[in-house]
Amino acid sequence: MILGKIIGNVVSTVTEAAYGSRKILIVQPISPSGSAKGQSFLAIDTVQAGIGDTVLVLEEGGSARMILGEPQTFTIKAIIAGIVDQITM
Amino acid sequence: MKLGKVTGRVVSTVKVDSFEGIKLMLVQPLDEKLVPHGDPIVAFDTIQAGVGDLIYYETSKEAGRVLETTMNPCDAAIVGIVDNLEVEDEK
Amino acid sequence: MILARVVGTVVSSHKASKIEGIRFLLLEKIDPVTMKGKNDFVVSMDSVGAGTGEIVFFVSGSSARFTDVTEGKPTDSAIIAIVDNIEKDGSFTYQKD
Amino acid sequence: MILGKVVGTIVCSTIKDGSKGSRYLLIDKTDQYGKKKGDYLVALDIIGVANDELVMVTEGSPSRETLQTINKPVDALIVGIVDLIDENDSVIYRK
Repeated sequence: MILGKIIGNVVSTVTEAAYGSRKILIVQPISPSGSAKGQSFLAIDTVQAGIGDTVLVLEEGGSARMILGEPQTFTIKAIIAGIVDQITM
Repeated sequence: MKLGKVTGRVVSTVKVDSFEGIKLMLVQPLDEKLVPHGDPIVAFDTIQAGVGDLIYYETSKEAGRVLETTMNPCDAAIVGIVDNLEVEDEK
Repeated sequence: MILARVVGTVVSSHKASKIEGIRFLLLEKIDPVTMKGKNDFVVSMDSVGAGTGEIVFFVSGSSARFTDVTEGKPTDSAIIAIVDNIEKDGSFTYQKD
Repeated sequence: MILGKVVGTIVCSTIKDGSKGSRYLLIDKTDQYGKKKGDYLVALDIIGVANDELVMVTEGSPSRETLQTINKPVDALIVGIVDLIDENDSVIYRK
């Protein structure tokens, strides 16, 4: 899993059938100190995260499908699995 | 998933069997500010995206799952068309 | 798959038990036209018995686990072939002695 | 899939890919106009591609998702020969 910050959201009506009304957010990967690193990507939200939140993102299709309770045929790789309250180092 | 823009179509007659009948689109990857990022890629389209559409696509093995056939060497597929995009302002 | 030259061996006495007994080689990626090194290195599991100086190509990612030697092993890079010659646009850029 | 041009072949006598007679080609990555970038990779050919053709290459684990490559150590596979690319309604590449 990686740490990321929500920097935006995406509204989409025409999607893969199974996506339905799921919320899609733009995630910027960050370092534990909060600085941006690497390219932003999109992920499906499962925890009601909002813009500005620091989140835990799971980037593995099998696990993502497990969390969403979707069958093997569901096209997904990244989901937001938790909102981070605090990071101590 | 990543953001991209459909910039064109790709036509191929000689291809692996599992690609038969699939629409292939040329997609320019974009970052969240819609600035082009890297070279265009070829992606599957099963949702009837058109040239000029802002879309998001899935990469790697998960992309092949847009088709019902399980064996499918596809590493990029368009999964949705973006209607509206909201990005946090730079602080 | 990416072309590379074997530039050395990596020896590790303290490693995960699952990868004991496997030979690790240090590879430098090359430009197949000039055959010069790109100063970009990778450590790869050897499944073909490659020696220093030889040109090989390696597989990255989960596909690296699909050789006899690396099956079931935690690896993300495996050498699968020793190159005899590279032909580009009708002429050889590399021929093994 | 990325675009690339076939520029050569790789011949190997010592190979451990679990199959016989595989054909490995040298691919130079290109942009959408077919302009070569000088960035090379080796890809497996299962469809029969000729020199200088513009092809699509699948990278990573999806390369194993064909009957010929299942459970084989392959991370780059040529999946199609490009006949035509049009961008913003004008043809930018034709075989």
